[in-house]
Amino acid sequence: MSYLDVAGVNKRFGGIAALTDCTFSIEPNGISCIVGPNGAGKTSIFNVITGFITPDTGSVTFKGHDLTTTSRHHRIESGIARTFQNLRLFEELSVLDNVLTCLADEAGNNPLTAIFRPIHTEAILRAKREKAREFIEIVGLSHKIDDLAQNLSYGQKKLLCIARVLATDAELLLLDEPTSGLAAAALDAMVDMIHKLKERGKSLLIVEHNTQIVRRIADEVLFFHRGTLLAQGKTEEIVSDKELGRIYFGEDH
Amino acid sequence: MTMLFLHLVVDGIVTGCAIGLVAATFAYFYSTSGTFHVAHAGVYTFCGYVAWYCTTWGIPFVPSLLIAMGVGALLGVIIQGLLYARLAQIKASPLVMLIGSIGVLTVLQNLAAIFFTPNIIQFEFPWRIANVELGPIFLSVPQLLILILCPLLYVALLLFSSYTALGRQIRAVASNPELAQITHLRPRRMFIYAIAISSAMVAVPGVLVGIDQAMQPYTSLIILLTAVVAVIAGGIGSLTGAFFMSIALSTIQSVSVLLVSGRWSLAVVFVIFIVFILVRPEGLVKRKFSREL
Amino acid sequence: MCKSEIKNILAISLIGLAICGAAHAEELTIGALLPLTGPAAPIGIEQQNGVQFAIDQYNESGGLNGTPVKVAFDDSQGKPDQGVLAFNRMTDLENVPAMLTAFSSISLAIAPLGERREVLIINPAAQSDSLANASKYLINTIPLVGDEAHVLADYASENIGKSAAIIYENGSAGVSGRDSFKQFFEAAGGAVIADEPVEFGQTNYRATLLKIAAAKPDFVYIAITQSQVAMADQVGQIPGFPLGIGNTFSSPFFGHPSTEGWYQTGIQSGFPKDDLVAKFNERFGTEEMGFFAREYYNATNMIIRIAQHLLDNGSELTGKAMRDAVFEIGTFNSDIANLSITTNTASRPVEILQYQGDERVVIATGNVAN
Amino acid sequence: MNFLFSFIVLAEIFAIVAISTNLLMGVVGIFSVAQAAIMGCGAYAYAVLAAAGVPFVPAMGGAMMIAASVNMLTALPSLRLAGDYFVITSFGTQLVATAVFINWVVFTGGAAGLPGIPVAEIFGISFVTAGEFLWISSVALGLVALSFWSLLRSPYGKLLHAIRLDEIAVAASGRKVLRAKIGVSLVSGAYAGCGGALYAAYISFIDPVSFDIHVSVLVITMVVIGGARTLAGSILGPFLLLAIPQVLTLLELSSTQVGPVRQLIYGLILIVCVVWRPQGLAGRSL
Repeated sequence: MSYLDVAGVNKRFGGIAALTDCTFSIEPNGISCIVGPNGAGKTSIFNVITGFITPDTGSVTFKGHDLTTTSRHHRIESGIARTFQNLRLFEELSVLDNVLTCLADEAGNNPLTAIFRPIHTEAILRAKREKAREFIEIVGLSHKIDDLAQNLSYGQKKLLCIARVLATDAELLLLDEPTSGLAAAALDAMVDMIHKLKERGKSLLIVEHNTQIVRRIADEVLFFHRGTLLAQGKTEEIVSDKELGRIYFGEDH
Repeated sequence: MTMLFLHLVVDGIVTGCAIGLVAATFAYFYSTSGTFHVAHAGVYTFCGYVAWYCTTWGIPFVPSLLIAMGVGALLGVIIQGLLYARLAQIKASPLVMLIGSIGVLTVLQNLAAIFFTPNIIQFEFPWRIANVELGPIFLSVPQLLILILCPLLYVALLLFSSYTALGRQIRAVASNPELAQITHLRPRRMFIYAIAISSAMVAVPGVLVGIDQAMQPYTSLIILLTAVVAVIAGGIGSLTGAFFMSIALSTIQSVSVLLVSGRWSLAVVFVIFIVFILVRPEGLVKRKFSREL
Repeated sequence: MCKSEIKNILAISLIGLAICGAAHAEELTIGALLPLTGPAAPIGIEQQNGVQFAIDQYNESGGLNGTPVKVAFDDSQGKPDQGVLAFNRMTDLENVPAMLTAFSSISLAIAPLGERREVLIINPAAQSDSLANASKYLINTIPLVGDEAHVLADYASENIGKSAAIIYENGSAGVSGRDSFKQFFEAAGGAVIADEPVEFGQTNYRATLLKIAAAKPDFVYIAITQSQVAMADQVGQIPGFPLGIGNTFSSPFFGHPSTEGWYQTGIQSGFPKDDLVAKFNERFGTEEMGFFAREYYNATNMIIRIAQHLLDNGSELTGKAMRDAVFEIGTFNSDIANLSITTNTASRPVEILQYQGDERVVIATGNVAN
Repeated sequence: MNFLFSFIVLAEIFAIVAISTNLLMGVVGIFSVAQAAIMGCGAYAYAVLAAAGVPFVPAMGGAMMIAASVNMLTALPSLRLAGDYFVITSFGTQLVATAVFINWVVFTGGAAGLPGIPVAEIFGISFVTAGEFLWISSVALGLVALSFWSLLRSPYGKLLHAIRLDEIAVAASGRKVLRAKIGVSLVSGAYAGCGGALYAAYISFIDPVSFDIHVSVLVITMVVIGGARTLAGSILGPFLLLAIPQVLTLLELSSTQVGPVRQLIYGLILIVCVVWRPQGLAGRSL
């Protein structure tokens, strides 16, 4: 039994198969990158792991617990959290509030407490702000803490996504294309950040397009094609495999 | 008893044909532009009053109906051009669009009340209460007109949408606005065509129901509500679903007086709606897959 | 202890205020709280004309001991909360001791206020049965729905038939009518074999009419307040639809081929002298002095008469004194109606009319014993 | 003075209902055209309790609880449904509620309404006139406003904002969206119930027309013109819209037209607000 097990997952939308008998597992405290041509089912497998779609068959097991039919928030409590390709920030909220809303702590998230125990609520709010500040510091956005999310640069927004996913306290982080669309400087910052996350003891599963980046960050690579796992192995083996390269570039371009 | 049943079914089908055209035209514009056009009910009412006003000047029925349709199309174009297009430009949320539409509905209803009259009115056609006997069934002439014209217009809308160049262009915009933009189809112009067509068509049941029964400024919302329930239950984006579901709902509502007191007949419609939501929530909610004609 | 003392002081000072307010009480301002806007506005305006006409006539003839009587109109929009707002506006700003009202819901909403603020409220139009005991200060000069239904039920059970169906509007007046008619008709030995509601604003009655016709009653009691013409048209479509009977609201049923021979009750309401009617029509550009105009004209005269009575006896024109004077005087006779008031609702004759060709013929007159 | 007071009392009552709508529509983004129906539930519950001899404060509490539960129950399907569909459900809720007010005669008095609702009395002091009732309505509005403010300031309030902006992102962060929505529909229902109870106690007469769909649309107009998500907006809106009829009496209009003109102005205000001033007078855009 390993850390995260995905076994025999099938998912069809209408007539189209998004995932076909998808099986793999990953180990803790590593950086695993999912690569593959468009439509290979990369984001679908994220959705299955985090409960955004329910597979037709198959199971998802995390640290020995079967999560296949559990709710989304239960999966996060168990320790799996994700980011989105299209970020999904709360654009009209400040950086601080973006992180604060995602804190794992449910305290204060109760209307009756908020109304009838204002002093207590104020104390919770202060404590939560403190905690959120720490996460914002980790991603290096302390100087932007009171800015609205919509006023950040794209790179900063992506870092804010990392702060949010950290705030959930999960140990396995699923990052959906964290480096796409970034300019060189921001890209380096993101790569550093990913290494930093690993140092903090997180395990990472990352969808990544750019093979250069994959080389820089990945401990292992999972190659997806047509909704199923084609190959899994050490970064160099997979990236330099000519057959896989042909599939990847042949169908991607 | 069977006679009563038959009469109730016929009454339901006639009402359903009128509501069906409201539903089909609502669905047509909704699936084209994605706007929840509540003000459609306002156009329905206003056109009825326009036709009535024409007849008070001695204009005969057919030209009055055509004038009402023209005014309907014009109203639609104004609403799309001055409000919806502007709101789309400032990227207003669907909620804001809806509030704007409610505003237009309120304005149209009350303009009808101010320009014409807030009272219940009746057309002065002598043939209005003439009866036609079809075997055991009695229909008034306006009812017969509803029974013929509304399904005809519905079929015309279907044919237009599938077999004419303009109809196909509108459908292309509906299924993928971004792509259509790239291919120079100009979605905003297509939206204007779509709203003009549906507004002109909705004038027909507006006028005919007004002739058959009576008109007042504030009751069209109930008709739209039944129509929208039919649109949702019939499957968003399907004109056929909207039209026939309207007939089914009206017939059920009409026949329901045999079993329950008439005061719950509106509730019957909503129970059906809730059942549909519970039984087929995915099919109803995931608009992305069904927002096409 | 302390609290009750404060209350007493407050009460005394309030009475003081009231006396101050009534100090130059020979001047009379009558309030009229009418639905001047909204769906009921056409009726409200007819009522307004009646009130205005009565005031003008009276002031032309010299006014109240030489002082012209004034009137304050206010708009209830046909809504209870706006009615309360308007009530306060009138009692505060105009200090009216007596007020005319219209519409059941508004009259019911202001009835308790009349008692609290000691303002006499005269209702010449609203007919909901709950108005009978709504307030000590509310006097109805028109028979209530139940009173009319009583006369009609007695007549119908003797002369038309023993089995009835009811079509009623699912609103205040319709439901009151259904309940009262059923009660009195069954008491008179008849049976109600079906009843069906229609909604306010509905215009397609076919399903309801078909269902009622299929029940084959001797006649149908219809209590709707609008869209009667649409119903009459649709009745014409159903062969063998039973005879219809109705109350005051049924007047628009008259004059259609499908309603020949139908009955309705009418409240006996006469006309003022011909020259006055002509003057009224000239003043307001109307063709006829309508029912509501006559009733409000009459009710306004009634208030003036009460005021005259009080001044003759050297009393102040307070709401309380006026209310007591209503029962002291007891009978108010005029060309329009002979009212005798022993309870909060005046007792007056109700006519039964039948539609015969282009005429409505009075075929019986009943009286409501309160 | 009584007139001015009675105007303020009514405006304050509607401000409470507007805050309730603002919480649902402005903050969480749940659009409902059934707030008048919920207010009606509170009003009828208060009337029935008060007529049974329950004192003012407990009757008010009961009304708030009943309105809160009804709001929660009718909102439940919406918690699964996306925007437009919920609007239709809430239209349905409003119509069904009106049908129940009319047809459940034992409790509601039917279409004829419930007259003679007892006068509000706290610790032996009766609040009869508008001037006296102003105390109650002001205190109630103050409490509702204070709780609304502290709610929005709390972590829970931030969560509600986040749900409006992106429900899926909130769910992906492990927050319980459904629970938050149920919580907020309870609070919003309680506010509306409070407004309804005050209305019943003050007017002393209620009928189904007092809580029909036009009232719901009026309340939405109040929130839109005042502006979403701020207290000032929800209080300004009702005062302004209730003042419009008073201003219209100054215009030279024939009496049959004043009603439609007033409605027309409401409609135009809605359109003008969404196009040129989506943030209303003192709020933020929806």
